[in-house]
Amino acid sequence: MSPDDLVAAVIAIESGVAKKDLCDRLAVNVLPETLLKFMQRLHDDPQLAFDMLYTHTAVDYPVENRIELIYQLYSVKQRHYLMVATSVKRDKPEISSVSSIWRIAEWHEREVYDLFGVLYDGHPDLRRLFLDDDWKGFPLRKDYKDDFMLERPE
Amino acid sequence: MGVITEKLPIYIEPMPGGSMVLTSMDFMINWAHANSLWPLTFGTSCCAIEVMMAAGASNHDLARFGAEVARATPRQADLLVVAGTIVKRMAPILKTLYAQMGEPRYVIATGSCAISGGPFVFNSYTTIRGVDQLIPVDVYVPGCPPRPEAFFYGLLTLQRMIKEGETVRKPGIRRKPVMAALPEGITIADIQAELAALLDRNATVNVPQQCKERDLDEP
Amino acid sequence: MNYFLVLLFIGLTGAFVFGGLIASFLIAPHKPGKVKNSPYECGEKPMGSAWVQFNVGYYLFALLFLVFDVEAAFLYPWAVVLREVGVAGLMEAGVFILILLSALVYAWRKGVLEWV
Amino acid sequence: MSIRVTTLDEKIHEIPTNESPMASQEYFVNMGPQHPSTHGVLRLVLKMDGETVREILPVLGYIHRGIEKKGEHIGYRQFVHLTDRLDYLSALANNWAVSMVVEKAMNIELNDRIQTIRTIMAELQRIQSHQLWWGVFGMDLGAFTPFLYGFRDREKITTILEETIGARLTMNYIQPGGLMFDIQPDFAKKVKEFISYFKPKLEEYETLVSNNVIFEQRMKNVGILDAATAVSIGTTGPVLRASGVAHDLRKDEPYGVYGKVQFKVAVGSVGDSWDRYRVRIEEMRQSIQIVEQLIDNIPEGKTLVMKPAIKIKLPAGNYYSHIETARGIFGVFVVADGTDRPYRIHLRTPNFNNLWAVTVTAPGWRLADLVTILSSLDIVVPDIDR
Repeated sequence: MSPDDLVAAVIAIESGVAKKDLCDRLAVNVLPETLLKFMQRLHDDPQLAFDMLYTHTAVDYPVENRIELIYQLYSVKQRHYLMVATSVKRDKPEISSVSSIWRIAEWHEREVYDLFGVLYDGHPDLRRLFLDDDWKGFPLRKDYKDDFMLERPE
Repeated sequence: MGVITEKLPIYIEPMPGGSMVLTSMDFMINWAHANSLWPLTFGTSCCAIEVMMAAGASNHDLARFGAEVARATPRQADLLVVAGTIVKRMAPILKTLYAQMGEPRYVIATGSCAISGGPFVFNSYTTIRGVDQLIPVDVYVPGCPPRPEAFFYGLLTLQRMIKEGETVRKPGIRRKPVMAALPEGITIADIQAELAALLDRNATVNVPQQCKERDLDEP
Repeated sequence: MNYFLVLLFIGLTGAFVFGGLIASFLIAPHKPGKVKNSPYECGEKPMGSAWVQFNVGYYLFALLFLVFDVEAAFLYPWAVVLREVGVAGLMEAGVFILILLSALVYAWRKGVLEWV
Repeated sequence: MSIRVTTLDEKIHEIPTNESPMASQEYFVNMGPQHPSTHGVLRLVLKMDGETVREILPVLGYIHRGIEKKGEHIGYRQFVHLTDRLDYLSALANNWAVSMVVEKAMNIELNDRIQTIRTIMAELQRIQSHQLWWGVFGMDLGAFTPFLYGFRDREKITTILEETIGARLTMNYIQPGGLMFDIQPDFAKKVKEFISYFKPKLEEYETLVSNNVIFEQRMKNVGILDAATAVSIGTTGPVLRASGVAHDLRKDEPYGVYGKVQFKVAVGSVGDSWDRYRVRIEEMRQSIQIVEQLIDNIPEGKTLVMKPAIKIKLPAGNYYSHIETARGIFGVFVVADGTDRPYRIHLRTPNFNNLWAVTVTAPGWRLADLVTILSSLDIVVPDIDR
């Protein structure tokens, strides 16, 4: 499947899907509410067959008050790659978990919760992955302050 | 490989059936401790490969110094080699392991992560900056990772440290042989004086003046 | 038959064993601590208690091993004096081994050796 | 909407410890951070019934240094040296991945010499990494000799690499825009000497471990990871290929000079520890073949096509590129905002996904088999925690 009709097929799935610009690979933006259904289609559709989730991470934009969630998908059968991005608000970061589709999502999502504070609905075992359970704050947020961390003297 | 010749403080007593070696108990115990340090397998990151495994393997043989028996439990180990970064979550575990080791226990902090936090000093919310905040450290081996030979030099320094100072009545009190590493005739005062002189003389680099001093013609 | 040598032998072994223990008790430093005495579990605080019901197979295996270890211990002195006791001694040892072999077959049939 | 945040202790109490058929109680035990066979500080909370593992709960974070947070405060060239400390057994491949992201973002054209040297170095490091894995794998299964054999041959490659790169472990050699140094004049001769030395030694590895019936029985049908689960868990590298999925970036997305080189992708069938073992041994042979094809005709040219400016500024945008390391796909995802420091840098590390294959394959096996499975997955823990 050539890239542009892959994007066309992907955009045709859901209403709020749009091509994401400024990316060196194929990427689409999705509305947070329709994410789970959209991902389920991507996984089940034999034409797309995105059966591997390379990685799931997040990017914090405090200025625009949103946390962007990045899903990087790959299809081992069709050998094509797609990046799906969606955004949640910073103060109420909740989104549905895709761990029912790909098992590895369960642990990537735990890492994103641990470092960004994004809550996943329907996640079987949501808890901190790297830090202690009683750790205050989410370190990878841009406004994370910590008296233990040394800033480099400029 | 040159045999390590040390002045052995022993006195040979000729006896009818042969001769008997008399020596002080401290020396015998320290000699036994020093030449059979059993390290605990405790490698957290990159230094573990270089300092624990490569040094213990066939090419740089740790067995030459009697320390190749790497024990897994702290009960049977008397040398804790901290090889790698210690983060906040690992700190209580390192303290528990150190506490659970038998009494004549020694610690070598290898790698700049164990000495001062290494490349993760700035902007890291978990890295402990230096293991000596957690446990008493005997020998520091700098490097990132230090070469196996550097680790051997640290081990030999620890062995000299054990043989020189420790006595059975006051376990755990050892003299650091840093002074012993100075060549004869050089004292700390000389070094400080030289450093002070160096600092103000070389505050600026004046190439033309140094070329004239060494009467090199101008480039 | 003077038994002095046997007494000397017992004395030497006793001295050797208890000498080592006493010397280490006198010389080695003793600093028991709360953390040092807690069971070692890879550095973590120990979880749960060790007093737990576990498989009965371990106990039976240990018993079988004990039986055959003792059997080997008995065969050593027999092997030393084999020449003097001649064929009669051989027959007795054969019966001794046969009895223990039947014990093994019985245990095998009962399924002790099957590991769950 | 059921969002419930739990803690580790709650999770442990939730797992039911039921009576097992032999009326023996199940109990929890720590295969904790300091353990000879976890290759680093990985803690596994095991629910055991006698000797059989019923459930595994990996606990991470014992070497989490926050490299991604640090990445937001240093430049791209400085970030290259941090990737050595992640998977320190394929440091060159990690450096290559970061350099590739920067080069693609600034679309820098590299000449053939740089690409060839990078490919040779990456393949030498793959052999070196598999040698260490083979040695430690033997030691985990109880045989100390493979450890000594593996390291004896590994030191030979370390010396060759050290002559050119100057470092034994943390290479920091492949930088954005080319290489730090040019290769030594007798580099090709030394590599050829090593290859002729190592080929019979590889046969020696086979006779020592592969044809040894004890090892075979300890590995055959132990920890089977079928293809569907392997893909769903996102495992990559030898672990995925052993399950029968031939996904190798060197063939699917050729980079460097992999397009111009003939080599086969080693693929297993069942996906047990034996297949993972065979795939890695076969990969060593393929890597030797690749190096042989490249070592004789390294093209001439400069080894640095970009002025080594400290300030590399990437145009704003999201960039992602990945590379096939000895353990799987190492991906670097950069969100750049035009300054000389990345706005956000995320590392897709192979060991993170390969580790979770243990939670799927090991329950039901005995503790000794768990060690075999864990060692056959070839985990490097700082790569997981970052």
